Amino acid sequence: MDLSAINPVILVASLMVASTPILLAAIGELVVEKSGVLNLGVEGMMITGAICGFAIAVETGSPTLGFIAAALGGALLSLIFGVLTQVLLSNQVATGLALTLFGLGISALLGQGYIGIKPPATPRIDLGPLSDLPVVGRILFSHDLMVYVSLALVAGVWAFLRYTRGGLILRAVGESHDAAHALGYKVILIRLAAIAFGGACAGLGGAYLSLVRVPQWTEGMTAGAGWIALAIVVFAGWRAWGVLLGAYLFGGVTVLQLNLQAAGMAIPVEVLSMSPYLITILVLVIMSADRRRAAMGAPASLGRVFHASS
Amino acid sequence: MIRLEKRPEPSSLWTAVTPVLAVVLTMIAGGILFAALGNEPVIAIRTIFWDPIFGEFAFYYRGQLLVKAAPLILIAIGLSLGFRAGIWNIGAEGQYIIGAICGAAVGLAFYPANLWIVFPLMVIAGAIGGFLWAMIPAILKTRFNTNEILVSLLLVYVAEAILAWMALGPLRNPEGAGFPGSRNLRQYEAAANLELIEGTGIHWGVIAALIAVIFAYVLLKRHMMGFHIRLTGQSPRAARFAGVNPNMLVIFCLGLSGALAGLAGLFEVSGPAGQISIDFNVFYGFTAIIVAFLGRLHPIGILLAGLLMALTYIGGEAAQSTLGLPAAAIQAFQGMLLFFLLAVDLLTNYRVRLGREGVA
Amino acid sequence: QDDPLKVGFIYVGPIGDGGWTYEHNEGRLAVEEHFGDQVETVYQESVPEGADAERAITQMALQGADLIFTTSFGYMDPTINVAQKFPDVKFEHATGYKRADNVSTYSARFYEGRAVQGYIAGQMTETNKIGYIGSFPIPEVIRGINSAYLAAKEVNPDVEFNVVWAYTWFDPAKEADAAQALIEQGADVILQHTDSTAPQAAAEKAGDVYTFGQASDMAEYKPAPRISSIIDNWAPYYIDRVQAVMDGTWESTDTWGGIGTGMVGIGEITDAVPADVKEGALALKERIGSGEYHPFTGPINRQDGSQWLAEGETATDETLLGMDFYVEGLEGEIPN
Amino acid sequence: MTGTEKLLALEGLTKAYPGVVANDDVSFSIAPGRVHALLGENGAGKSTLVKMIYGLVRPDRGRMLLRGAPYEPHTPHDARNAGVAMVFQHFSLFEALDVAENVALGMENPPSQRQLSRRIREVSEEYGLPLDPTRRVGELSAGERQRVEIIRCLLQDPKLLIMDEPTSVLTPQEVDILFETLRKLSEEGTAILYISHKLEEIRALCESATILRLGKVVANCDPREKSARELAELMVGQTLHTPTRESTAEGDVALELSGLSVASSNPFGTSLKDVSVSVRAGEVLGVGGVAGNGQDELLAALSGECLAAPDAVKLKGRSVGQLGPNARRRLGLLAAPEERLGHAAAPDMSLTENALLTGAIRENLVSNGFLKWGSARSFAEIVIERFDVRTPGPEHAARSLSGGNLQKFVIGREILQRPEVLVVNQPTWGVDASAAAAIRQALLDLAAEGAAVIVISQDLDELMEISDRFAALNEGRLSPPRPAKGLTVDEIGLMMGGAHDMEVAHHGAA
Ligand SMILES: Nc1ncnc2c1ncn2[C@@H]1O[C@H](COP(=O)(O)OP(=O)(O)OP(=O)(O)O)[C@@H](O)[C@H]1O
Ligand SMILES: Nc1ncnc2c1ncn2[C@@H]1O[C@H](COP(=O)(O)OP(=O)(O)OP(=O)(O)O)[C@@H](O)[C@H]1O
Ligand SMILES: [Mg+2]
Ligand SMILES: [Mg+2]
Repeated sequence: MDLSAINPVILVASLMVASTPILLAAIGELVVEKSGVLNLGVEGMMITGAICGFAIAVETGSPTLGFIAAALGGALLSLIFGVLTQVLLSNQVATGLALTLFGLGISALLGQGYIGIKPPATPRIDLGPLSDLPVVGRILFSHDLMVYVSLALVAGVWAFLRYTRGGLILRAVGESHDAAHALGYKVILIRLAAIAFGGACAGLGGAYLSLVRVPQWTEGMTAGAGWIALAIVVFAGWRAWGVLLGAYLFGGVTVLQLNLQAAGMAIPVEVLSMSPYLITILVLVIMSADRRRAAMGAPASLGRVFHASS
Repeated sequence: MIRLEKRPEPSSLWTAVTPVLAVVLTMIAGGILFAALGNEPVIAIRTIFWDPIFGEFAFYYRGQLLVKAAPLILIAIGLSLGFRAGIWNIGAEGQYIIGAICGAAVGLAFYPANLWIVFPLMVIAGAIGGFLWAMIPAILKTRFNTNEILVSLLLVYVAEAILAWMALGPLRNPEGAGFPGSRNLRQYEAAANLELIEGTGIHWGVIAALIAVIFAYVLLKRHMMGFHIRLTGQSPRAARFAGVNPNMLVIFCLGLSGALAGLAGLFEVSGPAGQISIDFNVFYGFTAIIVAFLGRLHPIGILLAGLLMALTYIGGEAAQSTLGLPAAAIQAFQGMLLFFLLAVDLLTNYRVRLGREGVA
Repeated sequence: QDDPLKVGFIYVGPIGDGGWTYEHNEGRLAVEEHFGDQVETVYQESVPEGADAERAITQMALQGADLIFTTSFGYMDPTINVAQKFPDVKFEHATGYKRADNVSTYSARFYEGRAVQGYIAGQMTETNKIGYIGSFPIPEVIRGINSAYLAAKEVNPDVEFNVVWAYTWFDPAKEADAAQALIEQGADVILQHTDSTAPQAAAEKAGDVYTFGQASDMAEYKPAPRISSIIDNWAPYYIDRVQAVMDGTWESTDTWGGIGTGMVGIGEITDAVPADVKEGALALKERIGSGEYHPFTGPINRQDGSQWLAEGETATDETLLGMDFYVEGLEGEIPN
Repeated sequence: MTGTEKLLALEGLTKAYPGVVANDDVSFSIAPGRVHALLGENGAGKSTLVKMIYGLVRPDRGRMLLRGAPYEPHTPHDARNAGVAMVFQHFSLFEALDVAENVALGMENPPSQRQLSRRIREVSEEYGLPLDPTRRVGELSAGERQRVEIIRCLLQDPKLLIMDEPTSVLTPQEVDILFETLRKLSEEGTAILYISHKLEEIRALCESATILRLGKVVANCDPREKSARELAELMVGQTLHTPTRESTAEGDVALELSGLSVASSNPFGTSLKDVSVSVRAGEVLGVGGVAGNGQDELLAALSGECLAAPDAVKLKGRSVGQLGPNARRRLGLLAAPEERLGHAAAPDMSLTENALLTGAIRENLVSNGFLKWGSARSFAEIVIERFDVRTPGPEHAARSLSGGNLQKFVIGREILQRPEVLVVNQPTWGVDASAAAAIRQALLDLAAEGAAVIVISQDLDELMEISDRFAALNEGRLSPPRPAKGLTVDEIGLMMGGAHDMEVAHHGAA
């Protein structure tokens, strides 16, 4: 066993990459849940984004177009959920699960011609001398654009929710759709917009997997990342920076366990491979044990059906 | 503009008609999908929905329908009770795995003794395994208010890791040439859950599923517990006022659904699947969620939905091997079925009116 | 005979997995190509091992398949069960050990290919650290690790293997992470026994890290980081067996083909590999293929130091099939 | 009134919902600076009408004129831009957001957060309704929440202010302050459309009134010239029956609370603090207080939904603080909560099932855990018959009943179980006058038969009418009870906590 072989700087840099797909999906889901909607279809939207992004990047040769297509694909799929739950008033839990099933199927169909292809490379952005700085250079200045996009999204969502009128209205809708409706806000439209944003973010997360992190297309390649993203939103107590922390923690444990294995740590592999999930559960327990705080963060209308009767 | 008006009471006519409507709509949309994939839609739909029941090989498929539907129904019945009470066990897959492991472990512990008691003990162990695994989210929810959706779900991944470990380690067949996977329980008479009547597909799991349907029906219709479950789902405050202890209900619903999922796992591992292997689980636990909703959380509905779902699997397989329809198309098709079901559900609770919008 | 021969294939993954199932499907396509109208092939993908497998096989038999290939280890018992019910149908089960009058088994000696990989890897590494991504600790995978290690050690006594168990055959994200972790631990050559190209991509990103294709050629990463590959080539066997059924000469057999029979192929060794190493590797391949050399030739000790093979002794197929130990020099424990 | 003097004129407004015509050809007008009352029984169509003015509901027919020009608000934004503001009775505050955020949400072009906070402070001081803009609304008392709504309107300089039942959550002193504010506004030229069921208030405040019955205008009058009884009879369209009570002999102590302290289960609720009181058999104890001062918690602590220290609640000398609802029911302690739909009754369940909800134990509707549907159904039928519940039958869902009928069902369900102690919260909330009278009479009859009755209510008139003794809840504490006879409104107001922390600016001026 050689623990000294684990370089913390490299570990942090690689956990950032490993966490980016879940981070993207989770920050989108945060906005969705803040508007009072629980969309359990993240996995389906991610995988759809993964194939849309992959296919378009391959066809056009441009990863940027790929990412845009992924966001559109995810958003489009999420709108099926949006129309069902917001307009047709269906149960959100069931609809979200159906969305996952459908997304997995449809992505596999779309992806049939894209197996075994290598996508165009997504360049690391060159920050020149910054990347050469010790420690911070490797951690902060040597990633591809999407890592920065994901961080910017976290900051953007945080600022949006906290400082803008739009954010205030979104939170209000999630808090009490009846009151928001009585004040004249278009609850359904606002929620549809939030759902589409969530879908777009999940799509980006999926495309990050298929275009950068893996990069290749294969059926079911998200392998549960969407579910983890959902857990992370709760884990974060519905706070933007909490989402960042949660995603990096989960990614960190995942990367660390492989590093520990590679370093020959004498912990049984079974235990290591379940550790990210166990640790997530543990932190969830700690977070929710404080009932008052848990109640404060959760949008009061989360998952409830809204029907304007007046 | 289309306007929705809440009905004073759910329409019983539409409750009955909507599932049929959903199936018809899915056939139409599915037909379009299959046509887009270059298949003859009518033939594809017939291969999926008709042939397994009435076609040339129906004698074999009918039994298989039961084999495939039994675990789905058994799990969905348990889940539906919780879903009715607003308790979301999404991790039946994990409970199914652990039930199978526990049941198989008990059976293998007796190998090769051919005692009649072995199988009953396995059944008990399977139920207990699933029950205990479900107790983790239950207790975390009641003690720490932890979200059961997420905990039960995350525990699926943990259960899968345990499954791999069991298949590779403690339960590995010592005569299996080092390959992962336990002994085949079907070849161990005392532990085998074989067809009870040759050619019908009926095994103990099918019987258990039927018992579960009847049990749930009686529970919901006739028993105070069922009343409390329904009450809690509809108005938690009213339930508390009626004297329901919400924590007890969480324990009951999660525990029961866990036990039933565990049983399903045990019947599967000792019967159709035969052994604990790395990927023994085939997402029955997740599919059962769909079955539960497809059956509108009603025991009879679940019975029918389980059979319908099994039909789409078996018919889908047939369509694959005879028409070359990709497996993914079947998955998308099942997703559509659920979408349509959820969409038309609106008609039971709301009246749809065309006309000027009255709401700003 | 007017009717075409109906040949069925049962696949464990989607035909688009780019690895194991993909290559079996290539074999099926080769059969179609070779026999044209004389055969009709059907397949079913993503068939879970267990109850569903038995149904899928039965279904094919019912629908008149004359010969059915079941292409995953987990189909062993289902295949035997169905074969009992359909004595007139011929079955071919991949990687198993149970046979019957109408059931043959076949598998490939991938360890032969891994020896060639180990030979190249041992000379390509500069850090003397070779990373190995294992799927599950089963004999097939352990055999591969041992074989690669012995070959690498032979040419580079200082070489070390770091094994990471991914506990999956196929999870690109996880494989990418595993490769990344190994690279961070200083590995500059990565061998894998999982099916995705994620490790190649990780190596490409890291630069200066070499990898090998697994199951399929993974040619899109040529010439580096992918410097060679093991390719499963089932086509000759499948064509052979179909022919046997047509001729009425089919018999239950046990085939374990390797480089010699063409079942295991070595993909192009690219220019990233120095010419002398390439030459040596090709020579090793020749010697193994001709049967002149066995990758497990004594003296070899087990990890605990006890003797396994004496000087000049070669491993029996039986021990190889059930291999559950590391050879001397490998570090770490096999999880179980 | 000449045409130019009208601020808002309604002409033939009609709005139908399935099965009811909520507003039928309603016409009237309001002049600037006027305080105009809108009266009517529950369901008369008052809220529907003001929602149309506020742009939340669009009329089927008819039109509105604002300052002589056609006025067709499509959304509340249009209404606010036109100078119309509204204080809602329900659903317009966000508990998890702070005061300033809540105010901003109700404004069209709110200034920056900092400026807004300053304006909130200024305006609230100016009108004697102090508010801290940084506090979370969930932590505010009901009266303070009301202030948030009012300040939100005032900040927009409304030309027309609509208030839908604003006073049900205020103490008498707070009502006085509110009225001062409203008078000041009307002096400044703001027209006020005021909805209330409290007729004395209307008489004190309003200069004109429109009375609705079943959606139609039945009268326009000057409320100062009518007695409260006359107004009520106009609303109901029939003569009213006043409950009578026979004096009963005082019995033994039936229920005793001593040092009852219970934390609220709602993060924004009020905890009970050291509540002590005893009620004798045959006695009616009225518990007044402004909404949100612990009424729900008191009911929950008595019904058994919240557990307390064993000795804090004693039923006929027996400690029941640790017993759940059903154990208490078995011993004779019954309760009827305020919220009909979702608490006292399950909206989507049938009346038979709702009868089972609390009746299972005392009416013997279960054996060995199995339900006796037949008995449950006949129990429901008895409740329906005896309490004149208008429904086609017990198989219909609770939510298909009108509010008053469901309330009769809920109260009847408890009374018919022959409780020894009955606790009711807001027994006549939102129930029309004749039904309310019937419910009060039934409660008095129950007491006359020897049960102890606790009536929690915010309707002081109701409490004065039926209680023997009166106590008030204020921030979770219960005042010592006093005989109801002879209590003055001022005394009651002080028991309820006076004007809380409101400035008595207007009183100084007045
Ligand atoms: N959205 C709606 N859908 C159907 N019917 C409605 C709706 N809103 C109101 N109604 C019906 O319209 C009628 C008038 O209701 P409204 O709320 O205007 O009465 P109200 O006079 O305000 O009564 P209250 O004093 O109880 O507030 C009632 O019969 C009510 O049931
Ligand atoms: N949920 C309910 N709500 C109201 N009444 C009910 C309910 N369930 C049963 N009842 C009443 O009890 C009587 C007997 O009910 P029971 O459940 O035996 O009917 P059933 O014939 O079994 O119904 P089903 O066949 O639909 O289950 C019915 O006539 C009905 O009026
Ligand atoms: Mg009202
Ligand atoms: Mg109203």
